[in-house]
Amino acid sequence: MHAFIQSVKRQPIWLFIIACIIFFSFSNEYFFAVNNFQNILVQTSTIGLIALGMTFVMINGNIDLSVGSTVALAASLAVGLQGALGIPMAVVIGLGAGVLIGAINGLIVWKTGVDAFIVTLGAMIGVRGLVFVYTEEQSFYASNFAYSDFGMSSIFSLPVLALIFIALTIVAHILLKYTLHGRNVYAVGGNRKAAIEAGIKVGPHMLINFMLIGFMAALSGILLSTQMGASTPNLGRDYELWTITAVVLGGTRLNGGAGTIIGTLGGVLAIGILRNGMNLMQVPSFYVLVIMGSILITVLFLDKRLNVTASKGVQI
Amino acid sequence: MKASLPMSNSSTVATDNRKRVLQFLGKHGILLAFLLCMMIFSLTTDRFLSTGNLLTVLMQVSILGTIALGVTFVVIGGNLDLSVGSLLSFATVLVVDLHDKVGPTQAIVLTIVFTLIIGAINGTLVGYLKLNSLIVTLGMLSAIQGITLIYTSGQNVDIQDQENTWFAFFGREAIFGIPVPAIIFIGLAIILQVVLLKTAFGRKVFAIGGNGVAAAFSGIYRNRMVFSTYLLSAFTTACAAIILGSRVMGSQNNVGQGYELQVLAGVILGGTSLLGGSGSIMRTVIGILILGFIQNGLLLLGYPYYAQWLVTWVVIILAVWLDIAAKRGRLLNDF
Amino acid sequence: MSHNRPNPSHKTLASTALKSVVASFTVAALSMGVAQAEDRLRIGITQNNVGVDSYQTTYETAFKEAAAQRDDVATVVLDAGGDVARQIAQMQDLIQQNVDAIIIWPTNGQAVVPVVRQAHNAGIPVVVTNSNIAEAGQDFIASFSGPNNILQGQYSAEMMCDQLGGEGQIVQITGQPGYTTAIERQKGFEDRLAEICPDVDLMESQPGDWNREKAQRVMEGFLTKYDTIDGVYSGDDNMGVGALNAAKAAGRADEIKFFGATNFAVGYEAMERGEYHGSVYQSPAEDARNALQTAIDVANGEDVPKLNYFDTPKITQDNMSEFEKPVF
Amino acid sequence: MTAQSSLNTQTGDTPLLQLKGVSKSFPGVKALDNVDLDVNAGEVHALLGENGAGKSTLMKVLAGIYHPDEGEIRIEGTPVRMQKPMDAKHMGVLLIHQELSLVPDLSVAENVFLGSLPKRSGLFVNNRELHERCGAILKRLNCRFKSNIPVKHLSVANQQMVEIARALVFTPKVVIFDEPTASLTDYEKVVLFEVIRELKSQGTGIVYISHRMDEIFELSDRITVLRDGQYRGTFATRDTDEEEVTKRMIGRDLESLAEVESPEPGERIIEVHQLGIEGEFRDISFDVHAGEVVGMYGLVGAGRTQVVETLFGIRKPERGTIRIRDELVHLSSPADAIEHGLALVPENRKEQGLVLGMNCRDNTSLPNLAEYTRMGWIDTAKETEVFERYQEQLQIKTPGWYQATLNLSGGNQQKVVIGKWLSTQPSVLILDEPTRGIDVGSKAEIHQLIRDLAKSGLAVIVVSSEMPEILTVSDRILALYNGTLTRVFKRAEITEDDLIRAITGQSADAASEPVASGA
Repeated sequence: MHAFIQSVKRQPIWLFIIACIIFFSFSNEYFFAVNNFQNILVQTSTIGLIALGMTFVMINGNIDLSVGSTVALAASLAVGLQGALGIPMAVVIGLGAGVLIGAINGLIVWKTGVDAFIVTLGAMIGVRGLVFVYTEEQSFYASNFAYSDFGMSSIFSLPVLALIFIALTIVAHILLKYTLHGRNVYAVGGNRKAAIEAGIKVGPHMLINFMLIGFMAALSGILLSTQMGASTPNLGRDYELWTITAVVLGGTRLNGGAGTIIGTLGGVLAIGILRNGMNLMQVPSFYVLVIMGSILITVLFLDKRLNVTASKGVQI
Repeated sequence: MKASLPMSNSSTVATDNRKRVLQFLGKHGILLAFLLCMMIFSLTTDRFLSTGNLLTVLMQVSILGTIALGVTFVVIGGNLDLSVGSLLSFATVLVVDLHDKVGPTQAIVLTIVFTLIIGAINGTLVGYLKLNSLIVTLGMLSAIQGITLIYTSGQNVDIQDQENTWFAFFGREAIFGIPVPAIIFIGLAIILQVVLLKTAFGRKVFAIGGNGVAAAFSGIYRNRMVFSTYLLSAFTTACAAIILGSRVMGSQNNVGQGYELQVLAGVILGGTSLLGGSGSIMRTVIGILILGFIQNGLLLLGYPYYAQWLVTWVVIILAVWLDIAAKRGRLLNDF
Repeated sequence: MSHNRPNPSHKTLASTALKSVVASFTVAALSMGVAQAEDRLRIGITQNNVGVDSYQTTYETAFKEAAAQRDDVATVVLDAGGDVARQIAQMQDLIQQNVDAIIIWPTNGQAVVPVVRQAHNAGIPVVVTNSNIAEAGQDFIASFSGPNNILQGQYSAEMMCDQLGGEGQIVQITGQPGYTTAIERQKGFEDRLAEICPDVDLMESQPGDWNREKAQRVMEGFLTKYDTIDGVYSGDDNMGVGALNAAKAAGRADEIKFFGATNFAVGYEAMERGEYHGSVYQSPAEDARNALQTAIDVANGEDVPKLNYFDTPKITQDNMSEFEKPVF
Repeated sequence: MTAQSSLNTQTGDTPLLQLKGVSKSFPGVKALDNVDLDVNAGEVHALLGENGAGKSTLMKVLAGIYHPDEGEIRIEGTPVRMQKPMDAKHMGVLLIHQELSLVPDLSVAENVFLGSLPKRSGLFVNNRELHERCGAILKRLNCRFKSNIPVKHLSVANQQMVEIARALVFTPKVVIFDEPTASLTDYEKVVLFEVIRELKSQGTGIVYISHRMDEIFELSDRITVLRDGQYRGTFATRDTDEEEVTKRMIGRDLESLAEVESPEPGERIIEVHQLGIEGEFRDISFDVHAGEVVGMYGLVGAGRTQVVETLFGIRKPERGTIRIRDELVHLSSPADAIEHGLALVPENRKEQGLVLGMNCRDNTSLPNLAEYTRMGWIDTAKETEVFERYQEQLQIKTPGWYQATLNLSGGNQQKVVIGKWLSTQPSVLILDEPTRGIDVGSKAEIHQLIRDLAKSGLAVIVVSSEMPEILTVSDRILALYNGTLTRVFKRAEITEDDLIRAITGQSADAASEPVASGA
């Protein structure tokens, strides 16, 4: 129990979640219900899966803006090809496309030294073009209902998508905390010079991280398309902005070195709960935008006040 | 040429030449890319090089370009501004809505004032409170979009009798055949280039972007400077909104959607470094023109509008890679 | 030598600050008095993208007014903001609240079929409004209430055909790709045009995404590319006026005939000035009232026609005096 | 080259590590000139020399960071070629930097085994083995902190222990310590010496680099002295004393300094009274007259930089007052200080002194841009003329004003910074470590420049940790220890050991109260 208190103290976002749950439970009778929580888990799984990959990339000191387009590409491939190649094969190709986009981003960042923000900004624009080229601006639609049934199905009364999200969160946590690659992600992000001097190969680790987030974005896109039983060319717009928001809310620093999967999960759930709660309370969508923006800035301000101890008396 | 370093062991002539070629490309690469792109399109489509088409493209990019001028100052100062997208929607909606309520002159003045107030909020959060500019302006992007929707409660706004209002001047008229939006864009670019290179303000923006600590140690008020770059970015967005409002004589709430990343693409393409401290207004103008001409050229060639996105992807990465390779003297990293 | 160890008091500062934020929330919510009496019919609606244009906003206000007048109906009004995933989440929330009927203005005709099916399986009748969903979803919905978009496309084709005298070169600016209304109007227009006016040549079509400024840019591209353009068909008047602006700036407006659909106020005025030549009159208020009425009937178990179109007549410069100016 | 071979191989067996005739030069300076050095097993070999004598260059050659231009490195007799630092580590030569290179958010154990974490089934880190092995090393260094806490929560001293632990992972033959005691308290110094003696007893060769005489005599078996990059002899610690070694190190006897007469001090420009910031420094009082150079001397962490930053408006003083020409001033910002005629050549020229991307002229005119601007418009001609005047006066070697300061040598960069601050016509010029990391040639020029500036009527404050520099430039010296002013010396009454005692807190005369060693 003590460990739980300890981790919550270190990540105020979980405090915020508990406060939100209490608040929404009182103000709306439908909020505090098992299947509403299931709904929240399913709804947040889309951004959540990408956020797991984004945590690795950001701790490593990089960023990835192309996830939104990768979501659309993977979804379009998975739905578009399943008629001809069958669902399993189409899904594999969709995931492969995501990993390939990640590999391209990773290689360019590694070998050319161009900043990840610029490389993935270019990829965001370019991959969206690929999606429109492949789909010729049309939405694709899964004729075989088994595909969309999967999205809506549940196993021992838990929605499949929620299960996948929880499972991958655990895997990501283990990958980051207990594997060699995970610890080196911190090393490269925390002190790149020390990492290089210690013989850690910075390039390959970056490449792995970008392929990982490419895979997660593709998986997120495909799972979203199973919910919809279709894919649209404009799928995933602004997902990169919401993913970065969730990871930053979870305590990951932008210039790398710090952050945890638990924190990111907190950030993702915080956004999910806020949206769901405000939906149930019928807060008009205009105000939701303002509330989300100001909460992000408030958390940023609180985080700076608590963690950064400026050296004494400096006033410049 | 910098003081010649005694090259270590392999000082073959080849590495020197390669370094010099890279340096040349780094400096003038962007101009070459622009000319190359113009040449390709003018050869492949006969309509491309007509003055009519060139002026149309210049007019079409003038809105994106005007915003990019202010954002260039923010980036040279070492920060980012993602809020310009919804700020454009806000300002356009405001100027159009107020036009019929209080008349064009007051509408323009009030719009500039309110846009500057939002720019001041950005400037305070990033400049004085020293919060991370990417996340702050990301939050403001969402908040401003919300404010715009609340202001219009979701409605479109239109100017009733569009014919006899001098407000049409900004977006629709032309002087000596050159569309007014293009004149505003290029005029503002020239003024801001001079401000950047020739005035104390510009020199200080380079200083806080290049090395904020050294600038502060040299007596520059760093917070105030960062604050003013966000005011400038808000001002140029307001100007762009006036052009857009006048051109369309109406506005939807999400008219500025997606502009923020396109503006950044133009600034980066021009060679302004995201780390701050280097860049110029003219290079941004060229970056924006390249984006505009790629779009126009491909459309004239009959390619669908999304084909330009693929070309933009390749062009952005090539341009920045070239710039970094020139500085590093080597094409690829070795770690 | 001072060592600055992490100061324990900081952490308590965090929790107090966050608690105050939450406290202010609670006060705001209670004042809005959300809980409602239970005997009334509860109808949920998830709209497409209220902010994007006036038609949808006017629809929402009309819907709320219509519901307010009836004391036997309570509504849950949601807006998907154009995001398919959010609309699915909203549908799931409405199912979770077990409302008596759901009205959906689909953000995408195909993508909402599975979640509509989910509502159907949960025993909640679903009424589609304004823009129908794909074929496969038809047997999961109680009814579609809204304009007949294919018919609208045909009307525009007929108007274009006779005002051009049966021949000429035209261009088309379509709505948002993948959006049913855009697809149906384009299909209705192109099929009917080929049928009644084979000599009219549709040179090129590009999307305007229901956005006037984008439509203006697309039209400028057409004007540069084609020396003679006799007619322009736009998915709605908002984009139609954008195309008109571009033509006027290029000084070629008078040689081109402009047609659209969903007559907006700006379209109506342009017609008064003689610059705009035809559109289709469609009232968002009527659209909203129809949808609400259909949902109430369905919730009470009455059977309603599967396709419940309301009339959307042609409007041209000659007969425009019979219609009052649209309010959006 | 004195006959140094006889002293080296007194133990007969081949040395663990040997450098023969090593030279290394950088643009404009020959950092190492034909240096020999050898380290035997189970020996602490001290490497002594002033700042800039080539100690750090030699250390980096040993650790495989730099490649020698000439000469050869032998390990246990066989010549070796080190491509990169990892090669040196695998050959058993471990370097412990002065600035620690740790990953703050990783645990102690993960930092100790950085890059070579023990594996389990290929993919996973074997945490059990990791913490076991790390625990053993920590016990050996008798550190009391646990191996799973993140490194950022440790004190500087403990972080240094982690660096040492990291070296021991490679079972080193030779360990090089670079100024390890810079920021340690006396108690922590004792623990460190224990560890070094323990390594020595296990047969490891230790190279101990420092310019602190007392530590060297307490710890080392042999001492090698370097000056201006040249080998100046090796002594067995037993049969030499501080006097002989210092003379060999400084190369000019102290007395010659005394008769440089101090000029008659002019008007009092700046007076500081009981200045203090909690936790940094307290009740600092002194004054500086026109035409006078006041030296501030003390070890790292004595608070000197914090004091001058307060004088320049970078920090807000909590207590005490600053008077300029007897008029009370409150400096709210560097700009405010500049207006009051103050100027600060900062300690770190790359991070605080210059905007490296900008050219020389633009850097020079930055502090008082208003001087060159009318109605916001910069008069570049006047700017260029001012820069070229200082380029001439300070002998700045650069192709022209357009040259980016990035491409200049350390000495020329520092001259640009000095020129920059002279261009503001200050009445008080503060220089913080003016010649750190600068070639010996430019160092002498800068010292001469400081003397001339004082003569021309400027009040000058020089902060330095190099005793020879302080002694050559200062008319009066303020000795600082642990944030307090322990003694003020006039030029005539300066003796070296009083100075050293004053900056190490054991002041001899009763006047200054015993200072409790800071926690």
